[in-house]
Amino acid sequence: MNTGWLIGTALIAVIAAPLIGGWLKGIDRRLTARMQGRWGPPLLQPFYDVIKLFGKNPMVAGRTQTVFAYAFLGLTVTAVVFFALRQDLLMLLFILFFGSLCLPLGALSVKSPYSQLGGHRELLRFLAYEPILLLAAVPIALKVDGFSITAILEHGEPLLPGLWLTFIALLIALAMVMRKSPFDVSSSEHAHQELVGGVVTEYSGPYLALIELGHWYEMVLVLSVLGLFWAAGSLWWLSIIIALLGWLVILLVDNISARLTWSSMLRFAWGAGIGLIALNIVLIHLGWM
Amino acid sequence: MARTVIPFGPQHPVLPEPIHLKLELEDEKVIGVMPVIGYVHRGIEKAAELNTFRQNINLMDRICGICSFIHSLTYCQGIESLIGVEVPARARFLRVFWSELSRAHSHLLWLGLLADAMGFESLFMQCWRAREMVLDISEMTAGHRIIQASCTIGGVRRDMDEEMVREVEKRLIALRQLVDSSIHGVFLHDPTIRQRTAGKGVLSKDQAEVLGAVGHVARASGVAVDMRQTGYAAYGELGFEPVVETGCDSHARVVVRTRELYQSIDLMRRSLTAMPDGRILIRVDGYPVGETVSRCEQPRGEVIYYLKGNGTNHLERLKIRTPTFANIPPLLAMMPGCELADAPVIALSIDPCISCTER
Amino acid sequence: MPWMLPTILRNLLSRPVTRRYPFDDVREPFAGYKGRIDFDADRCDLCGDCARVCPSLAIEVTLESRQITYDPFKCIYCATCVEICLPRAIGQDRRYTKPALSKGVETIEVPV
Amino acid sequence: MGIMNRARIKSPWLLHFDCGSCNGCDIEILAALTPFYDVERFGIVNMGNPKHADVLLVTGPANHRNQRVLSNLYEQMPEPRRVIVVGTCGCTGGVFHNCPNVLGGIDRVIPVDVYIPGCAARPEAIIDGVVLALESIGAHGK
Repeated sequence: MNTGWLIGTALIAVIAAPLIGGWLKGIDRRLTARMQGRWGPPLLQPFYDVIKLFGKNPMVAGRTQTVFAYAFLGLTVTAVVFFALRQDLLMLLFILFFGSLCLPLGALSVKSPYSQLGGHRELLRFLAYEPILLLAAVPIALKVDGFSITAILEHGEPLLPGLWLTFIALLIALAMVMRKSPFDVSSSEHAHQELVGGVVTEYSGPYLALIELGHWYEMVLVLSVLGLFWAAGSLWWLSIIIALLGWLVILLVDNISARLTWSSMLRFAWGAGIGLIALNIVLIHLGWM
Repeated sequence: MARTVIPFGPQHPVLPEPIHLKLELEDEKVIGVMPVIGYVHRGIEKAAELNTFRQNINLMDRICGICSFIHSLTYCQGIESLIGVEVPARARFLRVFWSELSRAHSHLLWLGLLADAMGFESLFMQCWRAREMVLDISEMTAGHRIIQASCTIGGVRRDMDEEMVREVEKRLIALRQLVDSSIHGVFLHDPTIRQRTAGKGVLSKDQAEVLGAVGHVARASGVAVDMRQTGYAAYGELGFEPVVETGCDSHARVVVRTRELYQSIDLMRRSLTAMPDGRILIRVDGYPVGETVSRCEQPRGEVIYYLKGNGTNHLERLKIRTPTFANIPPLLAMMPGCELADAPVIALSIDPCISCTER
Repeated sequence: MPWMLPTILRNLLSRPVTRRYPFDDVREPFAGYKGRIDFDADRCDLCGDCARVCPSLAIEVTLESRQITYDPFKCIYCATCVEICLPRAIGQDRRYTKPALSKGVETIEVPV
Repeated sequence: MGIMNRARIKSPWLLHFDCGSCNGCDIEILAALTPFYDVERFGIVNMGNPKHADVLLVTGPANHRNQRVLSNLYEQMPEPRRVIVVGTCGCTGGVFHNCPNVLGGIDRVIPVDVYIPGCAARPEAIIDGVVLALESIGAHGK
């Protein structure tokens, strides 16, 4: 692989990821509407929303806040580039973590009580899902002898049969990343909750659009990580199907559950998510998986 | 985190009505609540003295859009007792029908809003889908989707013919099936809903009696108080047993309301079958003299009207005590000690109707 | 958690119930719906009953100029005027009044 | 500005404020979001946050207390924005015309773009009103 080819993939990833993410978001909203017996918005609705937001007059509560919005987008894009360049999985997760951290920091930098509480809830959400994401790298690394994505791709056989417990744990984490019920404590796309918009309460217009773009990158990235579970071997297209299936399961669960409080969310994430991964690690060590 | 005060409302997506609650928080724990009211106050009681007592019927309909029929019913019953009129039997049964229709509408609305406050959008949509069937019946029989405005002094304003009764019957059966298949079971058994409501907002039986809770708040705490037991309109002839639960928490309130929903559908069907033929409206001459108290059961509890007439076209005084007003002290007793995330659910569990309360 | 699942799947597999309002599948208002108020100037005898009973003072009847002024933005469509009108000069359509960019009143001239 | 205008018309986010109405119009606004009317078909989402909203839906007559809240909300909304009044009492005061605490229509407090009459306004009328407001956005471009 030469440098030009690598830069090309990275560029394609940076351009394609928001397109795929926005489109997935559109399907998400359409499917959710259909599950509720409604007609639903057009598939391109998320793009209309973002374009419209870019055209609104910016209203800024604090200069720092805008910096954090840019940082969130920038770091998430960097993480996507890392994925496209097949870099270290652990490194990628840490960059993603730093990117996401910008949101509560931005929320905490203004004085609005809703924003403040949203920031706190967001931090609790990190506390719930970041350990799962980071720990999930461990059983993968045990399987493929290394943390790099290249190693996973060059591993001869698919990971899913040996790591399905980790896969389920990652699904839980993905529901939290996507802010779906029952884990939408800090903010939700419907904004019908006690915190109104949560962390994004004080963002408006173009800055909200930046954050939305960042979310699309984030979602594509986490779905790609799910896809890695079948990326090796000849049937590589199955990885896309598996990622989409995982995403569908999350949509279904979103529609059949109420929002949990943050304490039950934390208990569930740490109990079930980390428990599953730990069990997986133990089973790998025993050689049963 | 130190002590903070969260302004909850007046504009807030969970509570569409403007009430301002100052929630005093310690971390995420609510330690004090301070309601600030007055955002919906219009001065209806004063306006009722300026209007003629017949114009007031339409004003009473619009005290609250959700229990509008029962407001005008209570008002009309008060005026009828002041003038001394006996309402025809058919009108009394039709009054029961529309009362129960607005109760079914209100209960479905509330169940949906509660689901929405818990982030359960799909259940919210299901409840409102069922509610739309109730609204269709309302539009067909009374001519308007929510403000039926079909009650008047001396009877009701609209009659129903055979064909319409059959059509309504058919729609009620369909409504019952929809509630059965997709609403009742979820509210009763879904673990996430149980987790958000069970044990939250506890109001013991003693507290309910001492603080004077009414409606489903009292009945969920085991106090069997329901104005329909007094047998106004045609409730006496139809036979009525209040729904009582002893859970004392938000989940018990949900259960009371889902059971009352079935009861309402049942009462509607029975009132349509038992309805005698005859006139629906009699001519009322004369002006209200003297004073009276009129009491009815609203979806949210007992409403009390005090009317004082002086023999002219205008009332001398009209005083309204709405159920939410009686339920605010119990709410203030439930709130302290809860988590912020539970605050809207508990506040909604008494089904606050601010526009009734502030008038 | 699984209690909502059958409903969700049923909704997903069947056609949405949405009445796609401006396009098709629209449900017309029922026959007795309290919609627009129409005045029949030929029948009116200018008695002014409608203006007296109107709870929101949306109707004004001027005897001298033989005019009725009706404000659809004050009207609450309660149909009290329709019921009180002896010569049946006031009718109610089942279509509702359309939204507008500005408020205005309707003036009805009553012929001699 | 072709694509921007198109996006603006396709994605109006609502802010709903109950300015002292009887709840009738409020529940009709909510009913417009639910399966039978589903305004999300037009990209309309009910946002609880004035900073995210494009269209302010106001119900009910203004009174002495909530007029400050109303103008505060209006000021927090970024341009371009539209104000729609839902219901007779918000247009002129309607049945509350002689209530002592009522100021009258919403247009006494903030500029109003579209009036939707009806007591309570039907969801169909609310959809018509929003479409009318969007057409005015399309015509002016801001």
